[in-house]
Amino acid sequence: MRYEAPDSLDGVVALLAEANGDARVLAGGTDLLVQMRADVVDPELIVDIKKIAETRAVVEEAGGFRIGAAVTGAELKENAGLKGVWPGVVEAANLIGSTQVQGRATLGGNLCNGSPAADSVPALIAAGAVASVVGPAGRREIPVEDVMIGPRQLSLARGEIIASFVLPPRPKRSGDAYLRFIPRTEMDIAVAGAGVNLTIDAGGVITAARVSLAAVAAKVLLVPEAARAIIGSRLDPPAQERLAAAARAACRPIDDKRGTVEFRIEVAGVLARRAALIALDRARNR
Amino acid sequence: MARVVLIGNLAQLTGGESEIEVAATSVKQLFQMLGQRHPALAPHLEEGVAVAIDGQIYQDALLEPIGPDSEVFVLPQIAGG
Amino acid sequence: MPDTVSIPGDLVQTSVGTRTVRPDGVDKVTGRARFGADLNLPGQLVGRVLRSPHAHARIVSIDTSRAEELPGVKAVVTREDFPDQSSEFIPAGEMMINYKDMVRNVLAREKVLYEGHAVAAVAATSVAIAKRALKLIDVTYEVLPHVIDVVDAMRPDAPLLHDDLYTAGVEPKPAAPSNVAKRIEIAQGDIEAGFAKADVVVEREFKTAPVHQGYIEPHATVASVSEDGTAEVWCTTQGHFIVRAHCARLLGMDIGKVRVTSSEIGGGFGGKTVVYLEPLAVALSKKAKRPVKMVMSREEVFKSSGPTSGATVKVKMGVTKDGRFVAAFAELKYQAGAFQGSPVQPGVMCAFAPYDIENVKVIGYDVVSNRPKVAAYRAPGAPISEFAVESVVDELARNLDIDPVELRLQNAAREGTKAAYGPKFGPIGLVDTLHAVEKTNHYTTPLGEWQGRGVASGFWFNIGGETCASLTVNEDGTVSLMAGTPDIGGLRASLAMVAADELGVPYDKVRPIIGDTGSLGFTFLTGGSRSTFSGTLAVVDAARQIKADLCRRAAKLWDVPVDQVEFENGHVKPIGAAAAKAKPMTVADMAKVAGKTGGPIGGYGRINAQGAGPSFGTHLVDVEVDPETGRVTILRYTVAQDAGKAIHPSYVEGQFQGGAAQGIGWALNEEYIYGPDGTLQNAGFLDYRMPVASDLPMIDAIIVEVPNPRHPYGVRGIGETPIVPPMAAIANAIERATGIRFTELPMSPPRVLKALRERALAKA
Amino acid sequence: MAKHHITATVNGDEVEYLCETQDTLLDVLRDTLNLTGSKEGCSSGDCGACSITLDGRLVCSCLVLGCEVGGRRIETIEGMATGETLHPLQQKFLEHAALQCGICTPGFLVAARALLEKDSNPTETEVRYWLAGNLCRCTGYDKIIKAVMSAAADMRRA
Repeated sequence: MRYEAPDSLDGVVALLAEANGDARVLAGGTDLLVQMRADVVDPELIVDIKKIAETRAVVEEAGGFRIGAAVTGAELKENAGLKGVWPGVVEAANLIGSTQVQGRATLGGNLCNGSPAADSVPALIAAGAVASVVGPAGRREIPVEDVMIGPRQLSLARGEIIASFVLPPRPKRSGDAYLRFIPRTEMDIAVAGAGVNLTIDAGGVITAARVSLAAVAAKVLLVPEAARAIIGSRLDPPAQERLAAAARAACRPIDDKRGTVEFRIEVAGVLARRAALIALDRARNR
Repeated sequence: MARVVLIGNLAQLTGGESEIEVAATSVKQLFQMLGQRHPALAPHLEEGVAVAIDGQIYQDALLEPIGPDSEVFVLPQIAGG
Repeated sequence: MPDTVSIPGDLVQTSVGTRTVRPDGVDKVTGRARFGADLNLPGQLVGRVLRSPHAHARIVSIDTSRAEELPGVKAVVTREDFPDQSSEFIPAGEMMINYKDMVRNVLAREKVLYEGHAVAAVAATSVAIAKRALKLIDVTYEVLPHVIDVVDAMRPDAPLLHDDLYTAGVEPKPAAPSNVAKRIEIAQGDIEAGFAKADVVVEREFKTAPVHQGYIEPHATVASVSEDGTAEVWCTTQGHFIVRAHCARLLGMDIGKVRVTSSEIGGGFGGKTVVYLEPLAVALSKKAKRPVKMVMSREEVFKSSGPTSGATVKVKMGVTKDGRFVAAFAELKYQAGAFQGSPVQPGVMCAFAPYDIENVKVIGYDVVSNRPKVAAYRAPGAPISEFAVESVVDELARNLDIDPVELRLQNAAREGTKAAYGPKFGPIGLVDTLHAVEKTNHYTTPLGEWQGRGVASGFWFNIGGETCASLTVNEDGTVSLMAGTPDIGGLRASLAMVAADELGVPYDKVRPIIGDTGSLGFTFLTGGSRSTFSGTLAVVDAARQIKADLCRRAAKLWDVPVDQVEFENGHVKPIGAAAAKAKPMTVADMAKVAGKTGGPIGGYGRINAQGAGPSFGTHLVDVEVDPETGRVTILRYTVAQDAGKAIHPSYVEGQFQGGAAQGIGWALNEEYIYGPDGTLQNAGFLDYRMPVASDLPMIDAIIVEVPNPRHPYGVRGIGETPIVPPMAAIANAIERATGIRFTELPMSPPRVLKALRERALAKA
Repeated sequence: MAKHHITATVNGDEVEYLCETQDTLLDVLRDTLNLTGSKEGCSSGDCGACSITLDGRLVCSCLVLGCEVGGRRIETIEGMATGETLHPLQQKFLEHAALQCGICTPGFLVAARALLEKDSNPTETEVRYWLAGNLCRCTGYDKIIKAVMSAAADMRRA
């Protein structure tokens, strides 16, 4: 098993292109190392992307933020500027695993692990984040909701990696939030999750919104119907009920060791409503 | 004579007799007398049972004395985690 | 020697009852302490186990030749390397176990009986080679239908695990084999007449999930067998003498040729009372003539080491209008796992133990199914049956509109009460624990919406058993203490404190260690809440030998009759006519002249400890239920339990708190989840959800002390009882918060939310 | 492929070692450097018994490759005491009886130290959430949390 840690994206792309057997990109390693230990994967090549400037940086750019794919949750939390503007994204990244795991786990890894229950992904989707992808054919931008196709399946071509995520400029009076349900208070994988990002006008009416759901379908969902249910409202109780109903209607979950179909659908609606209320509160205070 | 009560499945091996008067002065004697009276019981007594003499539970205590008016219960062995 | 010596009048307990720093503490906070996986020997090989992917299959053939040919592979063992054992039951940990079953659990013979069942083991020069070798072992299986659930396993048409298993305890002997290994029954009074007297009868059926002990340290061992056939085994275990007995038996070795050393043990809770890896490591080392180290992965721990039973339990209790229990019936069906031996017997005996009830009948079934063989888990069997009973007691209190503590007080077992399992209780502390929780401000603090308060009591017998401990007074008067029971949670501190007080030396002058099997006589394992009770009895015995010896030596030194010498508070002291002839000497003084007075000074306690005192506890819990998600949050928790005498109060509190936390996990989230193919779906800490720090509040611990008259300090065992009440206390609290009685564990969010929604629908 | 030759700083000492790509930092610490104070409870980042700090950041050493840490600074439980003086957290764990079996103790101590270096005055809730990745099956966490809070109070006064 080979280990390489190039210091440029070109270097990564070249290594991945040349690889014969299974090649894996190593960011935080919190999924990859577990899979290696359990003999689920046995790669021929591991390419560590943590020595590359772009993957490790958080920069303000064009009124928004560019977040390196290998920036850890703990580092995001320490970035006061980012946390002030996108608290939902930062909180979501810090729901992944323990304090220890947050010291390693990254946004890029969380997305590329290809789990519908990834906590940072719905927050990024609600935020309207775009993945900046680099590969043999150069760089391209993909909305985060289009990166994952299904469990462990990505729309990335062979040899492509995510270098960074771009969070768009933020209008005034905007707020985001992500909530997930787990049986314990920490350490579990989401049984259901909901991300909400919204903007209100001076009168408190929601003018724009994005709603996403985790762990209720084969991939993390962007749910435009749920957003429409609250746009134009002040998130009064009927709007909250419409939001919950639209979120539930979008769910296509499975029964497994973590939850039942019935439970996931019900709770997804509850979480969407609760997350929207937090996002609204944040929008009012910004 | 000590009053001896067999608890649980042991009584099945005595043809339903669960209370017996026995003139035993020790656990060892008690087991011998019980085994003679009910041969089906004998292997179980050897295998390991506990006895409660006047409320106090003893395990593997063949030499423990039994008083003339003692109340003795023969119980399954007890251990724990 | 000082000129004057002052001797206090009475024996003063300067250590016992205080909160000393444990002797092994510094090693454990610096990383120096050596646990099971921390030992490496020169030339050591890596041992790995090949495990069954199937829940139930016949082994048609095992071909190890390709693995044996792989360079770096030094030994492979299969069923061929273990002689078959005759059917013989022996007491081990919780119930009788049978070597015929044990040899089959260590390595499968005719069939694999659960996913994770060991089939072969290899020893190789590296992990990578060992893993490759496992893949080269060709096992041909004939997959058989499997059965997981206990009720399914009892059906006449269920897949049969053992074709020679006939239900014991039924007359006449059944004509056909079945998965029901045993039926047991205890009864007293007239159950029918009892229920006829009842004004209120509640009958409920409960279901509990199997839960794992969840020790953080996986099973680990290093074995080294030399050319002359002597074996050294290092392992993490609750009882190294038991490991020695099992290894010697399974491999046909002399007990005296097997020396087992227990490492520091990273949790056991009953789960390390049996052997899994040790016989394999010995067998591999015997073949390879090199040390072999084996460590389980967490997945192997969950799939292949014992959880405790899941069960189905029916309870029916009758009470008079004025709150007197008049009849109680229970039927318990416990999963044993792949081999017989569930803890249903203690489950049967404990079910109604906290109460004074004239008419009782309890029936129990021990049922095998395609799961790992259960191992003891803290008060084995009792938490399951007492959960059901304490839930019904709460419902009776509800129906009668009596405070649940008052109803328990009205019916509580007291000194002289005839226990539901037969004998009369001596002095016991159930009533005291009930009064203790009643007096807390926890009991009277108002609750909010969706909040509820629950109470439940619990009982465990506690045991004694064979125990050795030695004390050696060193040349400088310091004391070396050796005990034979592994120290899981502060035992060395307790033993050293008792030794210090007995000999009248300072606590920090006593250095306790756990001796290996070559250093002491047979000592039963750490389990059954016995190690402090039995160990301190052995230490007292050893200390009293020393004191008598010191008096004899002093008498000779002083030229006085021995009856004119007394040991008091760390001194030998001339009394009566001798008082004027000599000055008292301390233990250290005597140590200085040991060589001149007959040689080294020591005592060796070798006892079969009798007189264990039962421990009762009562738990009080406040919960809050989220009506939209079904999440149950533990807001506040109080444990009151009778310790008899707390030698080290901090570690007694720690047992109460730890047991409560395990019970909270059992109540809310922990369970074994099987797929339709009979494979375990959640074999890891991620999805086997044990409580984490943020799940719990502080757990208030109230130590009640009703001394055990059969122990010189009044000690009772305390380790097991704390896991008995939590499940019912929480179920009772949830009922008070929601009005819904939950009868199935775990009371996980999907289950709670479903019940809340069904009720809402029913109302609408 | 040849083994990786790594130089790193462990508890203040420069160490050199050889490792395979798949060897975790925990494997290296325990098996190569004989620092067995970090424990392996799960190998999946779910128990925290292998907690260490990497350039001051709290991580599970089972989720780091040994070949990744060249030139980096690693602190383990073995480096926590200074000479004969225990760290205040170690002292408080002893005084509060915050350990029973002790297998989780090194991980808790390393994790708690990382917290107190970041925040000298955490609330009980903050301590509980910070330590949620450290499993303890013996204590119910009560005395561990009390020991950490008490150490924090002492360290603030010092």
